[in-house]
Amino acid sequence: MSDFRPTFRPALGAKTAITSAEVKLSALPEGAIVQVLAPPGEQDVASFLSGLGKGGVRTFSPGQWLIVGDEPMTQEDMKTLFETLEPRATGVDQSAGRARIRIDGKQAGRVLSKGTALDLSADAFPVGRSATTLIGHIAAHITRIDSDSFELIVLRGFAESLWDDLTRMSAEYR
Amino acid sequence: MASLVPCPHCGARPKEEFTVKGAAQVRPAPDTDKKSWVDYVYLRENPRGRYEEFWHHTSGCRRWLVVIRDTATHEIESSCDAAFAGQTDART
Amino acid sequence: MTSYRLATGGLIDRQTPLSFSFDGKRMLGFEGDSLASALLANGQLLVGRSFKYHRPRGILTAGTAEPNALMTIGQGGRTEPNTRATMQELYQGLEARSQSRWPSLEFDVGALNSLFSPFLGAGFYYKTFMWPAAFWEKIYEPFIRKAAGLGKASYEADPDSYDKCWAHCDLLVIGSGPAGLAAALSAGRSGARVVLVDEHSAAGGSLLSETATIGGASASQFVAETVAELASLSNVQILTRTTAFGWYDGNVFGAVERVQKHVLDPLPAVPVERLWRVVSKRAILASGAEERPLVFGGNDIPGVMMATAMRTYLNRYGVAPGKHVAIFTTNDSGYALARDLESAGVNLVAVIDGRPDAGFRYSGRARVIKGAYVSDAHGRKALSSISVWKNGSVETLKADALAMSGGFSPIIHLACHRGAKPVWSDEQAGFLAPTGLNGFELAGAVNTNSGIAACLADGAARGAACVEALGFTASVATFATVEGDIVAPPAKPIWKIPGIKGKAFVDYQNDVHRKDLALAVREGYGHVELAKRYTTNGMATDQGKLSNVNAIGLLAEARGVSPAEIGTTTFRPFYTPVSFGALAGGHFGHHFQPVRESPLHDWAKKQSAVFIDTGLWYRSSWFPRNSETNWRESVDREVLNVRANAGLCDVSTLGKIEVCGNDAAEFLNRVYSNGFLKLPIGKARYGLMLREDGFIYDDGTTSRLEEHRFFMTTTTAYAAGVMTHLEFCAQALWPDLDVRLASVTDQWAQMSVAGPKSRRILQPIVDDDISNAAFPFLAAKEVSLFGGQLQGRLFRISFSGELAYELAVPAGYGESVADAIMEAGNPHGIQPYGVEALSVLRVEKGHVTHSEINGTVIPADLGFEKMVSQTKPDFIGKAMLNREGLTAEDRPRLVGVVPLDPKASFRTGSHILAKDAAATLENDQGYVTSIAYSPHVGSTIGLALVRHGPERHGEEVVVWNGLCGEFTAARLCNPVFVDPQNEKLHV
Amino acid sequence: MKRHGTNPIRYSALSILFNGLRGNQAWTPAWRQPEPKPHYDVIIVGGGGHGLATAYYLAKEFGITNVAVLEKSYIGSGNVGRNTTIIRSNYLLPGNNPFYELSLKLWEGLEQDFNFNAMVSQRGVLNLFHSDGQRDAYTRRGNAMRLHGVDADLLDREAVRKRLPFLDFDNARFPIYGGLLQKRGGTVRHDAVAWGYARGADMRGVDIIQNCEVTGIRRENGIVTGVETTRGFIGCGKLGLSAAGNSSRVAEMAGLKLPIESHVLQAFVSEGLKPFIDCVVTFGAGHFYISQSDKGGLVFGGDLDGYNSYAQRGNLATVEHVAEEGKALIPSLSRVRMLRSWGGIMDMSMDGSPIIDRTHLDNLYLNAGWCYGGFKATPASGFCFAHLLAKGTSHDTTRQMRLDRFERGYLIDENGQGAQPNVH
Repeated sequence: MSDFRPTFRPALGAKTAITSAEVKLSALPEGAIVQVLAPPGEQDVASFLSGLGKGGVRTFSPGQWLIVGDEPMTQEDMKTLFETLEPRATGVDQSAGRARIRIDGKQAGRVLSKGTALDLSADAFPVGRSATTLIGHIAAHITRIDSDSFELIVLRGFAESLWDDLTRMSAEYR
Repeated sequence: MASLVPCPHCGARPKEEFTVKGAAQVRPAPDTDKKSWVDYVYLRENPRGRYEEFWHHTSGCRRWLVVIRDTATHEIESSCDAAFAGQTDART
Repeated sequence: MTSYRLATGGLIDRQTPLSFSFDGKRMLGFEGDSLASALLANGQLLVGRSFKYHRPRGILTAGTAEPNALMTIGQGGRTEPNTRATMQELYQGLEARSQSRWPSLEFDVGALNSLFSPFLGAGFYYKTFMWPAAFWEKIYEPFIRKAAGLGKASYEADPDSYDKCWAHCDLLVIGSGPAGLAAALSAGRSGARVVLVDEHSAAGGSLLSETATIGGASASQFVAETVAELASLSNVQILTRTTAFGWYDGNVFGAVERVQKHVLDPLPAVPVERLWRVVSKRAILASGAEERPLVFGGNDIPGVMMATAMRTYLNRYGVAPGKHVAIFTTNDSGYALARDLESAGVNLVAVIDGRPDAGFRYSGRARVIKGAYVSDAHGRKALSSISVWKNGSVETLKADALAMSGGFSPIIHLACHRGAKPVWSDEQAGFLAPTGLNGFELAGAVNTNSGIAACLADGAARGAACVEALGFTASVATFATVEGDIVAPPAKPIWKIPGIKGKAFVDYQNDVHRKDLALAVREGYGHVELAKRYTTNGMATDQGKLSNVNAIGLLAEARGVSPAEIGTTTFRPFYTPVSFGALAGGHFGHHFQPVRESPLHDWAKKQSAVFIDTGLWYRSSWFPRNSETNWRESVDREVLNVRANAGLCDVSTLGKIEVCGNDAAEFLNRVYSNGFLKLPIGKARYGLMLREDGFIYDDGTTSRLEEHRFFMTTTTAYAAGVMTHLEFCAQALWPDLDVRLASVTDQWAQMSVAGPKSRRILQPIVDDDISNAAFPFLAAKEVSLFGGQLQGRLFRISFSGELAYELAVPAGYGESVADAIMEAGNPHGIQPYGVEALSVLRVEKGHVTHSEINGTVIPADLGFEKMVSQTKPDFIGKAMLNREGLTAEDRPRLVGVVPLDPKASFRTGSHILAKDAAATLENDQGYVTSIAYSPHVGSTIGLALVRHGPERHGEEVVVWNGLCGEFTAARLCNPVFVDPQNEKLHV
Repeated sequence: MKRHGTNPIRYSALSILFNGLRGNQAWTPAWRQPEPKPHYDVIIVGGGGHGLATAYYLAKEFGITNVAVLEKSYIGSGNVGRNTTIIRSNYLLPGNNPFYELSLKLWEGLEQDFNFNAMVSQRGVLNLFHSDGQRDAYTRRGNAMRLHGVDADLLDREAVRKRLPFLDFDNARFPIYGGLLQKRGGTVRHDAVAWGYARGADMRGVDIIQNCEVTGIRRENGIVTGVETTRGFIGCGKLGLSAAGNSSRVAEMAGLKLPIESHVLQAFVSEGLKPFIDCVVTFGAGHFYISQSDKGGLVFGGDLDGYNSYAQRGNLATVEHVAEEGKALIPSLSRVRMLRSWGGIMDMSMDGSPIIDRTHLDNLYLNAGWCYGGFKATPASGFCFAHLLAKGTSHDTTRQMRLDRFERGYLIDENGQGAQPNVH
């Protein structure tokens, strides 16, 4: 079967961006997502991870981070990264386990506020801040990537439902 | 304040992001007598007033917390990560 | 002799007429009208019938407390019963229908009940309808139910959309009357985040009904200017048509915004209602005060109205209540109405002031009768005259409208939602909010202020104080002088009016009159809560907004105590009723809960799978082929094919958890009842997880991929629970262990390839050697696929009892790999199989699932004694396992069941009785936990939990399903129906 | 019958007619307001449904009339006054099933028995199921009921649709597969139960003492001698605790720690409607259940809020969840409005089943752990607790409801949820 070429199917592959003047919803490429887990008490992991330059570093949970990139990582790169992380942390490949959605626009925060109890005002949730929260009934990881732009990371199995919910929640601004 | 639970890691979050387990008791040592184990598994102080309980931030950081809450007023006195519950400076 | 629209005046837009109907009658109103004002403008005094006596009722209020003017509006799935006409904005095409009357509002047969009223007093139904016993359900109750109830709800689904939103602010201001506006202004100017909500269609509250001026501008002009300033501030959000209905823990308020309840055809993309959860650091309640009715005979006759309501209809809507109006008041506020009526040119018959020493300087033309009471109002469907009682003599005055004002009760509802009790004040003649409400302040009339100037000042001061407490620099907003302000000091309430002849109502909607309350006291139901429950006072749709204080006053008089001693019933959400639709938001119908899809969902779809709900997941149930006419045919084929050739089943929904860290093995050793410390790298082991009480929680296989990296699988149903449990163990029980947990359920598409030909199918795909020697039963490792193009994880584990593998690949490649396996397997006869076939295969093999692991079984019940380590010092559940009840001989234990007649069958949930035993609970031996039609055995087979089960193999029993009238002779047997020696696993 | 208490008017249509014609001035109190006596043979702590029923049956069935019921507030101020009024006996386990069936049988003759119309209405209780697994579980339950002679019927989807065509059969996230119907289940006017038992007990000589809070339990030599109360010390021969959500607090006064947590359960009523739904229906894809009162309000509820609480009020998130479930089950509820919500304090036991048993003290008896099933149990709970108090031995139907069953491992866990009260 070495002539067989396995093909990749993104979770939100069939979704085309929904765009209006006030809010835009788009599926981000399924590149690489690495969950990094440090042992209890390990210090300065975040800056160590940023220093690796392997992608955006998002805080995930105490002692845990996500390294996020638009480009897929090869098996070798992934292995090398995992080895680099040890012993300060352990890596777990979540590239296929999570889907990413981007929401932009003047009403992006308002749309998300229909689902999350996070205070998304710029003071309370500045650019670069991440949090995991419920959006409606679905848990998702939110990062403010710009003043009117958010990145959502959600379990792959829920991605389509979350997309549908966001579509509904943004309908009145289209 | 059982509408919003102050997570020491995430800030105030709504109750539906959490799972409540109940009394934050200390698990007996494995060789402790049966009575202590029955106490641990089945008996509860169930006070009207100050209560230490385990809450899990299930849809957030997924950390287990020890929340000190009043069962009569629902006011939350403090919360801290369960892993550091023994340390006095861990409370928020 | 009726209400009518004045030629001028009001805040309505007379250029925009709106056509609407009431009980089919066409009417005209104007933009800016409420349904109630438009009805009054059309002379429609009679708007409803009361609950018990079906008395004719008219519009009593101009706000949320309206007990009488409840109507049904809308059609089909938009039908809304019990809509308060006073709160419903008029729109073009509105169709309103009256309720609780038959055959018509004008002629209602139910009104006959009035004749029997001496026998229908409070709680009469508790004393009768008991004989003959059978008559209650067959005759009395159906009749009562038919007669009871208000509007009729539709059975059609609601076509409209709803949603929810969170808001965060420094200060929430509830109510936009003078106090609320002023508070929002002080706070808003400081830069604090302010949310101002008001339940009415426009901000302004009582100011919109005022004739006073502020700095020379009309009150409504003042409102417009203030609202414009607030709207210009980016830190202020104004939500009109928004009712704050509840104050919850943590200063979270629930509010509902009626976004499109004032239009005939709502825009589909916009919700009709929006639920707000407002998280506020501080809040100000500026809800005003509710005017109290006076309890005199016939106080419910259409034409009798609250004085402030009459003033609102007059000033805001340009509607006169009648041609000859009387006012009955116990306080100065009645004179504001007197003044406004006269200046609008309405004939004022008299002001009857209950206070003998009333000192208000009234300069109008009308006769003022001091120290007098209206003892009775007269008329049937409309007021015709009133009896005025003074010092024992009665005078009759002709009047077609009567305003009443029994004083004001602060609207403290929300302030009491978190358990604090209201406090009676003799001085204020009302119940006041308790003090010391954490972060919740009162301002304006609810804070016992009277008059516009006082309310403005109080609101401005409190708004500033609230945000200053939060660290903002605020100055107290100031306002120009108010002209024409009427300050009404609280008057001594008059609960019991002398000389009453007719029925004097306390709770209008529920037809509770003063004698009912007296009866309650007489019969021992004098406690305010008992009186409420016995008489139903305060239980109507207005929740006692108008009636409670009067009822408390009457109870106090009957018991000879102060209202303070009576106290109030409990204020609870909802302040005003809230629809299911608003509270449910967008989560209804198919969106009630999210859907979770396997990465192989589309692959299964291509294979024409029939899907089934499993929790939030959709799983492929079976895969019908063209000629197959029912599911059993498909499932039998799939089962036989797995046993003969090979099948592919999507098992991606199993929970998958990566357990890492230096203490991962020790951790697993503590969370499983069997040993895991010595599991070699490259091996999988079946594990049993107990609860701390000793009962089995979940099972699954865990593989050691590296020294400190394990890959755990859980059942689909318990995946989330197991993860939470493991986190508890790691974080709360043993934080000293270095164990790190990552849920990877969604990362992997996992396929079971099962059947004697599975190795032949997989070997060409897997680069590594998967021969029995190189990759024996329970082997587990990372493998390379398609000549190194892809990495996956391969496990030699089997649920079916056949030679089998589970292959996990990154989810995005799942479909492609499944296609490749199907293609590679085609020559070997591979077919997809679903969870139904999987279930048959596992029942044939005697494998358990949560059908057996039902929360009441321990390892020994399922023959897993050996999976309970006797040597480990500790594991979850160990301590509780040796209790008497868990070691008892007669616990139900796992056994197989087969029908004696292979053509016979039985169902899961049937019970097991010994042969010839009577069908009693005492003779119950156990129950069938799973069944399957086994093509291998050629009959239905089952698993059951039966007392002494393992000792009873071969015994004939009855599988008893009395529920379906099925009684099947059967035999207990070994629960493993296929390959009991497990030879197939090791080929 | 010898009357010790009041000699009240017997309630009937005739008495209503007679009194109505005389201006309703002659009605007498339904129960007395006695001063506490220094000593009673039996004191019951808790003037709720169970406590009042216990007193009633002690007097009526076991001839023990020197009894006081002590209530800290007004009678019926606890869960009997704030529940969703459902009665049923659709229980699975032999430790529960005969007891709840006894209760249902007592409901069936109750009103004539205590001469008070509590509007016992056997409108049927229908438990819906939404998966094969749930159907199997209900089949097992229905068969357990049938084995004990309890009525149970398994309805398929079409039979449910015929009965309740307005449920969501078209667009449901979790389609309805069918339901288990108990026709004899139904609803009762809850407050009237407390009043009926109170009146019945009072007329047989029982002292119902309101505004009397127990503050201590006096013990000497391993037995209880009486209780300290806000109205002074009252001595007793036997003490029965029937304090529902406050059980732990009262038991603690006797040095007893219970396998109970107190949780808040919300319930709701809608605005009054013309007849909308004629039976009790439970939603199997959630915790929602609904019925309609004789007055027209839809009465419904959902799951526990989830945390220990002694505050009789609930959380908005739970309210929203209840609304979602309600609309998921009955789409046309969307425009029906909720009028009022309230919270009851549930004595949630560690296996979800009640305790009626003796305690470590010889003359102290416990009736607790009713979870959210206490209302339907009221008659049998009263009867069996009275039996235990009078005879010192358990009634046949409560033999397994022992306090030591947790320690001994004989749990009565209907749902198999284990020692986690908030998920029972």
